[in-house]
Amino acid sequence: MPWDRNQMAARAAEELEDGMYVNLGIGIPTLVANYVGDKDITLQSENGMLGMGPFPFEGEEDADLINAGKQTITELRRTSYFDSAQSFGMIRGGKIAAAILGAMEVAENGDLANWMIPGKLVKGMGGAMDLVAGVGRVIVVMDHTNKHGDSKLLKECTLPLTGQGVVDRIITNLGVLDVVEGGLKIVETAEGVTEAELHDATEATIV
Amino acid sequence: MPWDRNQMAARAAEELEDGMYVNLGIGIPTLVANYVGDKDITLQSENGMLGMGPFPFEGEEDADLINAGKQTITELRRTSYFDSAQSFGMIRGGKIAAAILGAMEVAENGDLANWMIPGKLVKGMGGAMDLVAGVGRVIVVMDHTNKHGDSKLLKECTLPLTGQGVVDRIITNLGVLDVVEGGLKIVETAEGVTEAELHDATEATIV
Amino acid sequence: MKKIYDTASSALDGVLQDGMLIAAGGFGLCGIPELLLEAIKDAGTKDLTFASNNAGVDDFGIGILLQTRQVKKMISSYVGENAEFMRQYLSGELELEFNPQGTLAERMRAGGCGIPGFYTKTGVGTVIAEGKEHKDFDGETYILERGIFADLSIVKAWKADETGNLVFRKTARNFNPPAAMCGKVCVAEVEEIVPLGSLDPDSIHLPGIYVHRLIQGTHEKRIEQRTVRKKETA
Amino acid sequence: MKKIYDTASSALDGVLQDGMLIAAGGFGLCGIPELLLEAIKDAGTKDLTFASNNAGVDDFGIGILLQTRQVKKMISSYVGENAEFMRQYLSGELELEFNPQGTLAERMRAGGCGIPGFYTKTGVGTVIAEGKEHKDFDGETYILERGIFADLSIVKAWKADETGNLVFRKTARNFNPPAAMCGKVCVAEVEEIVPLGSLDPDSIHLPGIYVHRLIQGTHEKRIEQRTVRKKETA
Repeated sequence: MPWDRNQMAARAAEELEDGMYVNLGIGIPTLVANYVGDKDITLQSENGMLGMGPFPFEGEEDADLINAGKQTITELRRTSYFDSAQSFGMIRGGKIAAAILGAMEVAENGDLANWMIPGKLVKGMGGAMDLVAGVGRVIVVMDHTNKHGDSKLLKECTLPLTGQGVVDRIITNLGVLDVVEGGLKIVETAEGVTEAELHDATEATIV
Repeated sequence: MPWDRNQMAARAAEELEDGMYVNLGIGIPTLVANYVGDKDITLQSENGMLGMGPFPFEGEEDADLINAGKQTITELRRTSYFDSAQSFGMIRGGKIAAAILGAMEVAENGDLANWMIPGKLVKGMGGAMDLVAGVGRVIVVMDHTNKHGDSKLLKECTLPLTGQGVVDRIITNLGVLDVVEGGLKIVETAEGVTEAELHDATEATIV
Repeated sequence: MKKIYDTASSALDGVLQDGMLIAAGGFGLCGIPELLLEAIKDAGTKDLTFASNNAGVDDFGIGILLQTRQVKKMISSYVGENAEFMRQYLSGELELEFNPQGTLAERMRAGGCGIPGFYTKTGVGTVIAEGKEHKDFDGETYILERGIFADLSIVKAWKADETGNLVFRKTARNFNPPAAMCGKVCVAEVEEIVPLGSLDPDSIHLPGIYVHRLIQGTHEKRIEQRTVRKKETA
Repeated sequence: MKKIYDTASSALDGVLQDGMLIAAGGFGLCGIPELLLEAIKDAGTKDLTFASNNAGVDDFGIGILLQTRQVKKMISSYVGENAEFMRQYLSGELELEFNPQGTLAERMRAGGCGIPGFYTKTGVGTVIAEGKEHKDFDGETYILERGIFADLSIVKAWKADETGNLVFRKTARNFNPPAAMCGKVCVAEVEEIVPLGSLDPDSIHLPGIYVHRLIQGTHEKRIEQRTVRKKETA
C-alpha cells in the first residue's frame, strides 16, 4: 500500500541525523517536524531564524514571529534571529545540512522544477532556488504521480527549473529513490509496493 | 608662520559638518577630534565601532575596547559595535562622509601613497586602501615637505600607491590645497605664509 | 543633525521622485514599513520601481500602491497572495523581475557595501541565469548578479535612538537591514524612539549611519497566516 | 550533538593537518583565539597558512606560531609590531599576501556565504590589483576578489550557549564572525558558556550553525597600546 502524507513525512524524518540544521519546505515537508522524535534537529526558517518552534497557542500569536510560509510560529531556547542576507548567506554557503522540499517534477539527472507553471499563476521562486543550490543535501518529498496518473519522475523536466542536477533523494508515496549516475536507483519501496509497480509509475530511467 | 600639528588639526576640523560620520587616521588626524567643538560628529573606528569616545581614565582600560590604532578607548551613548565585514561594508559603500588621513606623498592627480616604503619596513595597508576607495571625501593632513625639505606634493608619486586619484583636499603646515583638473589649487595659506612660498615648496603643478 | 520627523509624510518630504527605485524591508506583511507606504500613496509619486521580497496583499503593504497604479516595476522573489498584482502583471501594466530570495537580499547588501557585482550558484541552469555572465571558479559554474543601488530605502524597526541606531524584533528583521543599506537615503519607521544610551551598543542591528530620517508611529502589524495549536488540557 | 569540549587541545583533535588554511578572528591582540593558538603550537602542526588581519606580537597570538616556524604563509592587512615576522619575511622563510583590511573581511564573509568572487574598487590602480581581473560597472573600474574557503576557523567570543550561539563584546567582535563563517570546521573559545535560553535570540551575533566545537577558558586578553587620560580634579 502506498504511503500517505504522514508516512512520507515519517520516512523523510529518517533522513535526519542528530545535530543537523535543516530547512523544511511548505506542505508535506512541514510535517517532517512531527517525526524527528528525540533527535537534536534545528530547523531554519529562511526569513531569518534558526530554531523554529511549533505553532503558538491561540491568543499567543506574534505578528513579528512567522515562518517562511508566513505562518505564526514560536521560538525555542536555542533560537537566533538574523537578517535575510545572513540567512541566505548560510544557505548559499552550505551551512544547512539538508532541505526537504516538495516538487512538481524531478528529472533523472537531479533537475528539479517546483516554482512555476507557465501560463498559470506565477507566484515566484521565493527561497527555493537558493536552497537547492546551497544546502548540503536536497531531499524531495512528493507524490509519485500527478492527478492524471502521470509520473512526476521524468527523463527531463518540462517545467522551468528551480535547479539543475540538485536533487539527491526522492521520497514518494511509492518509495525512495536516489539520483545516481545514469538515472534513479531504488533505495526501498513502500510496504506492499513492488519494484515492478514502482517501475511502471516512473518515466525516469531506473538503474 | 607655518601651522603646527595642532593648528593643522584645527584647520582639518573645519572640514567637518554637523551630522557627519568620519574616520580619522593615526597621527595628526587623531588630534582633529579635539577641535570639532560642539559639532555633532560621529567617529568611526574601522575595527568595528561607530561613536568612538576619548581615551579611558587610568584603571578603566578595557582590552575589548580599542581603536584601529590598537589604543584603548571608550564608548559613548550613541555607540554601536559591528564586525569587520560590516565595518568595511559601510566604508566601501560610501556611508562614511570623510576620512582624514596622513600621507607620505600626494600627486597632483590625487594619487595617494601612505602605506609602504619598498626595501624598508613593510607593515601593510591596514584599512587605508578601503578608506580612500570608499569614503565620500578624502582629506590628507601632512607636512608639506619631508625631513630633507623635499616636497611631498608631487607631480607623480614615487612610492606604491594606496589609491589612484582619491585625494580631494590636502592640509599641510603651509596651507590648504584642492585636487582639481590639471593640478592642485591653493585654497588658503597658513597665516604669514605667502602663495610664493607655498609654490616654492611644492613640486606638483599649481593651477 | 536632527533625524527625527513628526510624520511619515514629512520624513519623505523632498526625497520622493517619479520613476525612482525604492528598496523596501519586510517579508510578507512582517516588518514592512506600513506608514511610509501609506505616505507614498498620499504623495502620489508615480512610476516607482520597488525592490522588495513581496508585494504585500491587495489592501496592505505595497499592494496599496498597486491599487493606485503608482508602481511600474517590482523586483521580488514571491508575489503570491495579491490578486491585483497578478491582474496588472498578466495584462502587461506592471513589470516584474523575479530574483531568488537570497540573491535579492545579497544584491541589496552588496549595493550597500559598494559591491557592484558578485557570483552565485543560485539559479545556474534556470531562467534566472539567462543573459547573465557565467564564470567558472574551481570547476563550478556561477552567475554574476549585480548590487542594487536604490534611490530611497524605507524600512521598519522596533526601536531606535535619536541617532538612528535600530533594533529589530524577531523575524521582523528580515530584509530591513539589507534594504536600509542600499539606499542613497534611508527613512525608517519604528514603534518606539528610546532615549540615547538606552540601547545596548553590542545589540544594535543597524547602526545609525545607515538611517537618515526617522519616525515613530503606531503599526497595525497585520498577520497573514494565523496558525495556532490547541492547548492540551492537563 | 555535543559541541562543548574540555580543552583547546581536545577541541582541535582530528581537525588539524599540516599545510591547512586557517582563518582566525581578532584585530591586533583584541578578540584573538589565544587558547586555540596555544593548542596549535602544542600540536606542532606545520606549513600553516593563516588568513588573519594581524600576525600577533612576538610572544602572543599568531606570533607564537611564527616563533616555532609552524606558519608558511600569512594573508593579512597589517603585520607591524612583530619583529620575528619581519625577520622571517625578509629572509624569505615566510610568504605574505597583503590584503586591504576590508577586502580580507569581505573575502572571509564571501567564502562563508558561498560567494566565490566579488568586485571591489579597493586597490584599483595599486599593487593589490596586479594580476586580478578588472571589470567596469557603470563607468567605474573594479577588481575581482575571491572568497576565502578555509579548512578551519578559530575564533574567540565572549559568551556562548551549548548550541554554539555566540555573543561578542565591544570591538572584540571584529574579524571573528567573518572568520567563523568561512571555515569548513569552526572551533570557538569563549569566556563563559551560559545556560541554554539565557542569550537573547535577537542579540546573537553568530548563530550556532557556524560553530562546530566550543571551549570555555580563561583569557589573558593582553592590551597592545594602553592609552589613558588623566582625571581632571574638580
